[in-house]
Amino acid sequence: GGSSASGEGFTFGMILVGPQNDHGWSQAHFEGGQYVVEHLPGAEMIVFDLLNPADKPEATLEGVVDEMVAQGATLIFTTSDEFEEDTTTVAAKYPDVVFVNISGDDALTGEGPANLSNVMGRMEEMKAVAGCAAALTTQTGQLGYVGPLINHETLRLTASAYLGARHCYETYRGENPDDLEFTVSWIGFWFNIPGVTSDPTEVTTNFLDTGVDVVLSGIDTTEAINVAGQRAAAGDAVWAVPYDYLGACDNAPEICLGVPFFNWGPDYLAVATAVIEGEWSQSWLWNGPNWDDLSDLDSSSVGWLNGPGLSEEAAANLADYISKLASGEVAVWAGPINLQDGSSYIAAGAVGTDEEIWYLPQLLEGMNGPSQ
Amino acid sequence: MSRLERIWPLLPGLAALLVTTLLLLAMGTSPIDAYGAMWQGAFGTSARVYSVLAFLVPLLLAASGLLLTFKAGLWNIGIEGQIIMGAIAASWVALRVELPAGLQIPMELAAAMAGGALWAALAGLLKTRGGVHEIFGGLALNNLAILFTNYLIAGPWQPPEGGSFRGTQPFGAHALLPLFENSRLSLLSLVLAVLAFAGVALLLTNSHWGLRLKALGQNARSAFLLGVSSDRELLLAMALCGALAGLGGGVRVLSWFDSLRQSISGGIGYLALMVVLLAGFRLALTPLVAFFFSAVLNGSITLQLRTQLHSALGDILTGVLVLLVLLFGNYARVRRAFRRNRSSENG
Amino acid sequence: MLAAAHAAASTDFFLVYLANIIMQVQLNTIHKQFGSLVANDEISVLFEPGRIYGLLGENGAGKSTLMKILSGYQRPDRGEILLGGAPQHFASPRQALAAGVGMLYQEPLDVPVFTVLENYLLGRAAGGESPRQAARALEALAQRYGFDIDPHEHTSELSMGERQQLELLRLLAGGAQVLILDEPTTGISAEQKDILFASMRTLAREEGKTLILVSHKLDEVQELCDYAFVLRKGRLVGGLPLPCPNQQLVSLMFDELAPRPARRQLGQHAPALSLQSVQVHTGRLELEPVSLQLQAGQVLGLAGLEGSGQELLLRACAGLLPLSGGSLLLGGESQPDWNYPLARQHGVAYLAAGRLEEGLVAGLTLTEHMALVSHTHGLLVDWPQNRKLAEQHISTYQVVGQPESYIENLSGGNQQRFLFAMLPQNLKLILMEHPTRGLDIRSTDWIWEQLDQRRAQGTAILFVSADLDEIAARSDQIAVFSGGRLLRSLPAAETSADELGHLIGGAL
Amino acid sequence: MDSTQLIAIFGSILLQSAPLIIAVCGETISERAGVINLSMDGSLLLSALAGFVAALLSGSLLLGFVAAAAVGAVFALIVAFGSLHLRQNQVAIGFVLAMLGDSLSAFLGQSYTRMPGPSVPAWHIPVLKDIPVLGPIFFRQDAVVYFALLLVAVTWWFLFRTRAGLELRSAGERPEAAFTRGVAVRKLRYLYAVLGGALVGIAGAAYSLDVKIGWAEGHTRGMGWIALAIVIFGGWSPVRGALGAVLFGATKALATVLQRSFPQVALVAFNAVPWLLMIVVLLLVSGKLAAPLLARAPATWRRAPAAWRRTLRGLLQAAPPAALGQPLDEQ
Ligand SMILES: Nc1ncnc2c1ncn2[C@@H]1O[C@H](COP(=O)(O)OP(=O)(O)OP(=O)(O)O)[C@@H](O)[C@H]1O
Ligand SMILES: Nc1ncnc2c1ncn2[C@@H]1O[C@H](COP(=O)(O)OP(=O)(O)OP(=O)(O)O)[C@@H](O)[C@H]1O
Ligand SMILES: [Mg+2]
Ligand SMILES: [Mg+2]
Repeated sequence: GGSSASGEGFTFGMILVGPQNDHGWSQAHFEGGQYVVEHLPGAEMIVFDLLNPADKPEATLEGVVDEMVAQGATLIFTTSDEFEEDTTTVAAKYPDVVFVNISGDDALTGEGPANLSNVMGRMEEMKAVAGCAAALTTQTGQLGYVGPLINHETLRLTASAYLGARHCYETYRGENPDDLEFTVSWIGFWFNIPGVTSDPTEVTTNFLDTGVDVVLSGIDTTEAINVAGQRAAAGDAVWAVPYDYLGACDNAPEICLGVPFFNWGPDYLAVATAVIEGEWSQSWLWNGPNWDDLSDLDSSSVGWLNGPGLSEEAAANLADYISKLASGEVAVWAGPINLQDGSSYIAAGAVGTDEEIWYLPQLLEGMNGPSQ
Repeated sequence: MSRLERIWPLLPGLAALLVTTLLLLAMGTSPIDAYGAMWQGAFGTSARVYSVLAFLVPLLLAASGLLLTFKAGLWNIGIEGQIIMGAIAASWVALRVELPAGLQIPMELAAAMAGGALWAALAGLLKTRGGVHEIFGGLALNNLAILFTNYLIAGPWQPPEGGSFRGTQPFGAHALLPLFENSRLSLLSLVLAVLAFAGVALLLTNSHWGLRLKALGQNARSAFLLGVSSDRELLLAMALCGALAGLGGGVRVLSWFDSLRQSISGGIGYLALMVVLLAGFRLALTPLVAFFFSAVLNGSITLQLRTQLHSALGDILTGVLVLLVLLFGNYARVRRAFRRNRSSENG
Repeated sequence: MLAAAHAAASTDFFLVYLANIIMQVQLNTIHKQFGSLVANDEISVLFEPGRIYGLLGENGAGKSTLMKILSGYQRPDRGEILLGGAPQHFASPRQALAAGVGMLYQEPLDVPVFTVLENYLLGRAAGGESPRQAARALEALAQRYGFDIDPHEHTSELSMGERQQLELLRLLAGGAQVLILDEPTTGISAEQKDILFASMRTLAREEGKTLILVSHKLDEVQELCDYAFVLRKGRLVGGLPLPCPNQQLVSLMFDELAPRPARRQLGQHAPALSLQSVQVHTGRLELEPVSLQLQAGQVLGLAGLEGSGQELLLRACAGLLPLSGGSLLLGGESQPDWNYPLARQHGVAYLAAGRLEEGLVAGLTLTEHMALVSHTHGLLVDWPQNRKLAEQHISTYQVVGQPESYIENLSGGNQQRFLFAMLPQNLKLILMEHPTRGLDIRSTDWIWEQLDQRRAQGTAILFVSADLDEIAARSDQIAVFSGGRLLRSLPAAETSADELGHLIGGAL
Repeated sequence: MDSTQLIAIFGSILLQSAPLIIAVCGETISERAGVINLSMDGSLLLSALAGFVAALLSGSLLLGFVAAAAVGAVFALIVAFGSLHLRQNQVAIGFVLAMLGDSLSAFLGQSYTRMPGPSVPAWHIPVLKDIPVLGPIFFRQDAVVYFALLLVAVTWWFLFRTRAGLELRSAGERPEAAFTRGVAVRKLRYLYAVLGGALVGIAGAAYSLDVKIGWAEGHTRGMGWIALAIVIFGGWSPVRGALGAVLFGATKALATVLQRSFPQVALVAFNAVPWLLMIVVLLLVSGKLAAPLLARAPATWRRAPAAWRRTLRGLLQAAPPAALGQPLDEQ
C-alpha cells in the first residue's frame, strides 16, 4: 500500500460477471476496485455487474466498454475468464486504454495487444491450506468439493486442495492419506443457474447425507457453507470452507474452518497507479500471498483467514503447515504426482513448474470425480 | 366520456412510467437523469442506434413467428429454445462446413431456420400427438436447448485451448455476417427480419393458410370439422415460427456475437412473447413495440453505467407496461366491469 | 281459480288452503330487454297452487327468460314478483329456492364429475346434516316419487332422465313449492317420462305445489297441463284452459304456419352406407356389433337415450371414432382406414349438435367461413369473390345476417341455416346429431325441406335425435339403441313415437 | 451407501420437496376453483425475496412468512382481478406476472444478495423421531416440512370431505350449476385464488428461509413452472401432487448421486433429467396416450365394474377442472 498518487480525474471501469454483492468472486473484485478508490482520492470507478448473456442478452462487453470509455475510463478490469476473448478484441479497438483481464493468459502467450495485461491471484497454496484445514478437521475421512465447471483453473485449484489435504492427513493426523476420500462434484458453472447447472445446495446436501463432513467450495457463491451451517444447527458435526471472498465465513461462522480469499486491491492499486503515472507496461501477474501475514489486506494478493470453526489443535497444525509452505520446506506440488488416469505428471523429487500447474490437464490420482 | 375513451390507450403507459418513476425515487435516483440516460443509451449516438437495431432483429423475427402461433391459439413459450437451436445449427455449419463464399452464409442461415423449425416441430408433436401442453413442452425444450449448448461448448465444440464455459472459438471471418459500420448490425439480417415480418403479415391477412390458422385458434374442433387438418396446420405454424426464431438465433451467433455462447438467447424469446402481448396480437403494432423494447433494454445498459442502478429496471418498465395494458388496455371491458360492479352493489 | 277445489283431495283442508294463499305466484308487468331486443314485454301472469301450467311459444318468444326471472337466475328490468302477495327480490336462484321457487333446466345444471350425493349436498344449507344422513334423506325422497337413485353413483354415469330426477329431488328437498321445468322430456325414455309426469301430478294434486312446464311439444302439454300461457315475441298473447284443440294453441303461437309438406319416399335402391358388425368403444361405452344398410335417398333415424351408443355409431360413420371391429362400406366399397378427412373426400358430411362448439367458428365472419370451406387452391384469398359467395348463400338460404356478421351473433336457427349453406353439393351421405334441437316448428320444417331436396339428389341421411316425434316422422327406417346395443331396426311406417319411447327404455 | 445414508437422503429429499409441495397445494386449490395462476415462477421469486428480507429486517421468521404470503396473494389477486373482473386472458396475465416477478425480485433484491440471514431451525419431534426409518425421514425435520405434510392432508380433506370444498370444486367444474345453487362463484374464485397464491408465497419463503437459505437473483427460477407441471401430473389432487413433488426431488437427488457414481457421463445429461422427466410425465398423464391404450384394453377389463374402471382411468389420465380458466357471467 502506501501510494501517494492522486486519483483526481482518473476513471476506471470494473466489469463483473456476477452481482457485485455475491459474497464471492464478483464482490471480491468490486471491493478490490473500492480499495483503489480509497487509496487514490478522487478516482472514480464505473461498475457494470451481471454481464453475462443469461442475465443481459442485450449487453456485450464491447458495448459496455464503449460506454465506459465514453465516460472517460482509461483503465478497465474485465474480471472473468468469460471475458478473455472479448477483452482481447476490444483492447485492440481502444489501444489507448489499459485492459486488465483476470485469470486469462493472453499477455503470457502473446496473443493480446500491448495494452492488455492479465492478473490472477496465485491461489494454489491457499487452496492447499484449505484442504489441510479440512483434513485436520474431518471425522469421517470424507471431504467433498463443490466444483464449478471444468477448466485448467478449476482443475489445478481442486487438485491443490487435495494435495494439501493429503499432506496434512498424513503428517498431522498420522493417517494413511490413501484412506482419505476426496470427492469433487461439478455443478456446471461458476454459480447456480436454476435448471441449467446442478443446484449447489443439493450437491452439498448430498455430500453431507453420504458421509462427507467437511465441504469445500470452489464456486463463486455461498451455498456450501449455508447448507453446512444449517446442518450444524440441527446438530450434525459438519464443517465448511467457503471460497473467494474474505467475508464468506460470515454466513455460518461457527462451522467455518477458514476461507482462502482473493484480495485484488493491492494488485489493482498497483496497476492503477502505474497507469496514472504513465509507467504501466504489459505484464502477466500471478501474485501469491504475503507469507508473513496471509491476511494482510494491503500486501497479500491472496490469503487465508482462519475461521471460528477451526479447533485450536487444528489451528496449530495448520500454522505449522503454513510456515513450512512459506519457508519452502514443503511444496504443494512436490512429486511424485500422478494424474487421475494413472499417468505420471510430476516425477518423484521434482516440483511442478508454473506452466505445469497452470495447465493441469486432469484431476489427480486418488480424487473421485470427473476430469472432463 | 368519449374524450376519456380516446386518451385511454395512453393511460397504461403513463401509469407504467409512474410506477417506474416511484421506484427510481425510492432508490434515490433522479428520474430525469435516469430516463435521460436511457434515451442517451438508445439513441445518443449512431452506434447506439445500430445496437438497438441489431438487437431488434432477432426480437422482431421471433415476434413475427409468434404472431403465427398465437393466431393458431398456441402459446409457443418454447420460442426461446427455438432461437437457441437455430444458433446451434448455424454454428454447426460455421464451425464444421467450409463452403464457397456465396454459399457459406445462406447455408448457415438455412441451417438456423431448420434447427429452430425442428425444435418447434418437436414441441408441436408433443402437443398434437402427445397431448403435452405447449407451455410445458416448450419450457422443458428451452432448458434442454440451453443444456445442449453447454454440452457443446464444454465438450465437442470447446475451443482448442481447452474448456472454458464461455463459448466456442470465434468463427472465421468468411462465416460471419458482414457488419455495418463497425457495429453489430448486419443489414442483411435487418432486411431479412423486415421481409419475414411482411411475409407473416401477408399470410395472416390474406392467405388461405392464415385463415385456417385463425379458425384453429378460435375453435380447433369446428375448424377440424370444416376440413382444416388441425395437426398439420399447427405443426406447420410451429415450424414456421421456429424457423423465424431459429433465424434470429443464427443472427445472434453470426453477427451479435461471433461464436456460440452459453445462454445465446438469454430470454429474447420471452421478450418476444411480451412484445406480442403488448401489441395485443396486432400486426402493425408488433414491430413498433419490438423496437421500443430494444430501445429500452439498450438504454438500460447506459442507465446502469450512469446511475449504477440495476438494469432490471428496463425489464420492470416493460413488464409493468405490458401488465397494465393487458389489464386495463381495453376501455370497453374496463367500463363494463366497473359498471357491472356498481349495478350489482345496488341490486 | 279456486284453490279449494284441488284441496279437496287433501286430508287437511285448512293447511293446504293456507299454503295455497301463501304460494300463489303472481308476475306483474315483467319487462326484460337485452340491448334493443325486448325478451319480455310487460308480462303479467298468475300461477295458482295445485295446478300444472304449460308455457308455450316459438323460439325466442321469451319463455326461458321469464322463467329465469321467476327463478332468480336473471333480474327483470321492471316489474315485480309476488309470492302469496308478498313482493320478492331474488338476487340469486338460491334465494328464489329459499322462497320456494325452483327451476329445472333443460340441460340439467349439475356437476357431472360429482357423485349424486355431492350434487344433492351442493348448495344445501350445511345445518348439521352428515353426508350419511343426507344420503338416507335423498333415498327416502326418491322412493316417495318412485325414482331409483344410488347416492354414490357418479352423476356422469346417470341417464339424462335420472339426472333430471336428481335435480327435481334437490329442489324439493330445498323446499320448492313452485317448480319450473324447461323442456324436461327431451332425451328421456317413455318410462322415465311416465315416471316424471306421474311425479308431477303427485306434486300438484296431492302436495298442492305449483308446476310450470315449458315445452314445444303440444301433445305433452295437453296430456299433463291444466292451463297454458302462450308467449309471442316477448309478449303474453293469451291463455287457454286445457285440453283444447291443438290448432287453437298453434294459431296463438305463430302468425301463420305453412302446412307441413307430405313426406316423400325416395329410396333409390343404390347402396349408400353399409355397416357390417361394426364395433366401437371408448373408455366409457362399448357399442356391440351393429349391422345396418342405408340406400341412397333414404333417411335412417337413430333413436336411443343419450349415451346408448347411437352417437358413437354416428361419429364412427363420420370417421371421428375408430372402428374397433367390423367394416364400413360406402357406396359398396369397403373403407378399411376410415377417417374424417377421408369421409369428407368421399362426399360425407357431418353436422354436430353444438353448432358453435362443433361446426361454426365464433370470431369468424360469414365471408371468412365461406373462404375457409371454399376449395380454391391459390395461396391468397380472393375476398371479393368470397363475399359475393356469402351474399348468394345468405339469400338462397334465407339467413338473417350480413357477410360481415360474426357467426356467433346470428340466432340459433340462422346458424343452422348457414351450416346447411356451407355443405357442399352432391353429397353421398349426411350425418347429423339433433339437426333441429332448439328450433321451432317453422325452422324445423324448413331444414327438413332442404334435406328432402338433397335426398332427391340421392343423398342418404343418417341422424340422431332426442326428439322421438322427429325420428318417427322424418325417417324411412329407424334403429333403436339401448345400453350400447342395437336393439331393433324397423321401418318407420311400422312404429310410432310412443312405441319408440318404450323401446329406448330397453323394452323389447 | 449404507441404509443410514439412504435414510438421510430420503430426509433431505423431503426437505427439498417441501416448498414444491406447498406451492403445488396452493395452485391445486386455485385451479380447482377454476383459476390458473400461471404467475407462479415470478411470485415464488418475489415472495422468496420478500420472506427473506422481512425476516432479516424484523428478526422474526413468522413475519417473513407472512410477508411472502402477502406477495403471493397480491400476485394471485391481480390474476383473479384481471380474469374475473376484467375478463382478460388468465394465461397472458399470469405469464407477464411471471416475467415481472422475476425482474422485480432481481431489482429489489440487489442489496440482499447472499447475505447471511435467519433460517428455520430444525425441530425434531420427541418420541416420533426415534421410530426406526420413519423417524429420521419424517420427524427430524423442521416446521416447514411438517407444515407441508399437514397441508397436503388438510387440503385433501378440505377439497374432498367438506361442504366448502364441494363448493370450491363446483366453481371450477360447473360454475353455472354452482351459481344456481347459491354458490357465490366469483367470490369463491377470488378467495381460493388468493389463498392459493398466499400458499405459493409461503413456498417462496420456504425456499429462502429454509431450503435454499438466503437470496440471490433467480434464486428459485424454474421451480414455479415445474410446480405447475406437477399440478397437472398430480391430477389436481394434493396427495398425488405431493407425491409428484417428492418424485421430482428424488429424481434430482438421484441425478446428483449418479453424477458422482458415473463421472464419465456428461454433466448435462444429469441436469437434463428434470426436464426430460417433465415431458415424460406429462406424456403419461395426457389422455392422448392413455386413451388409445384404454380403447385397446382386453375385454375382461371392459367388463370390470364401473368403479374400478373409473379408478384406473383416473390414475392414467387426469382431466383438469372442466371450467378451468373459463369466466362465468353471473347474469
Ligand atoms: N343473455 C341474453 N343476452 C341477449 N339476448 C338474450 C339473452 N337471453 C335471451 N336473449 C334473447 O331473448 C329472447 C328470448 O329468449 P328466451 O330464451 O327467453 O326464448 P325462449 O322462448 O325460451 O326460446 P326457446 O324456445 O328457443 O327456448 C331471444 O331472442 C334470445 O335470443
Ligand atoms: N347471448 C346473446 N348475446 C347477444 N345477442 C344475442 C344473444 N343471444 C341471442 N342474441 C341475439 O338475439 C337474436 C335472437 O336470438 P335467438 O337465438 O333467440 O333467435 P330466435 O328467435 O330463437 O331465432 P331462431 O328461430 O333462428 O333460433 C339474434 O339476433 C341474436 O343475435
Ligand atoms: Mg332461439
Ligand atoms: Mg328457452
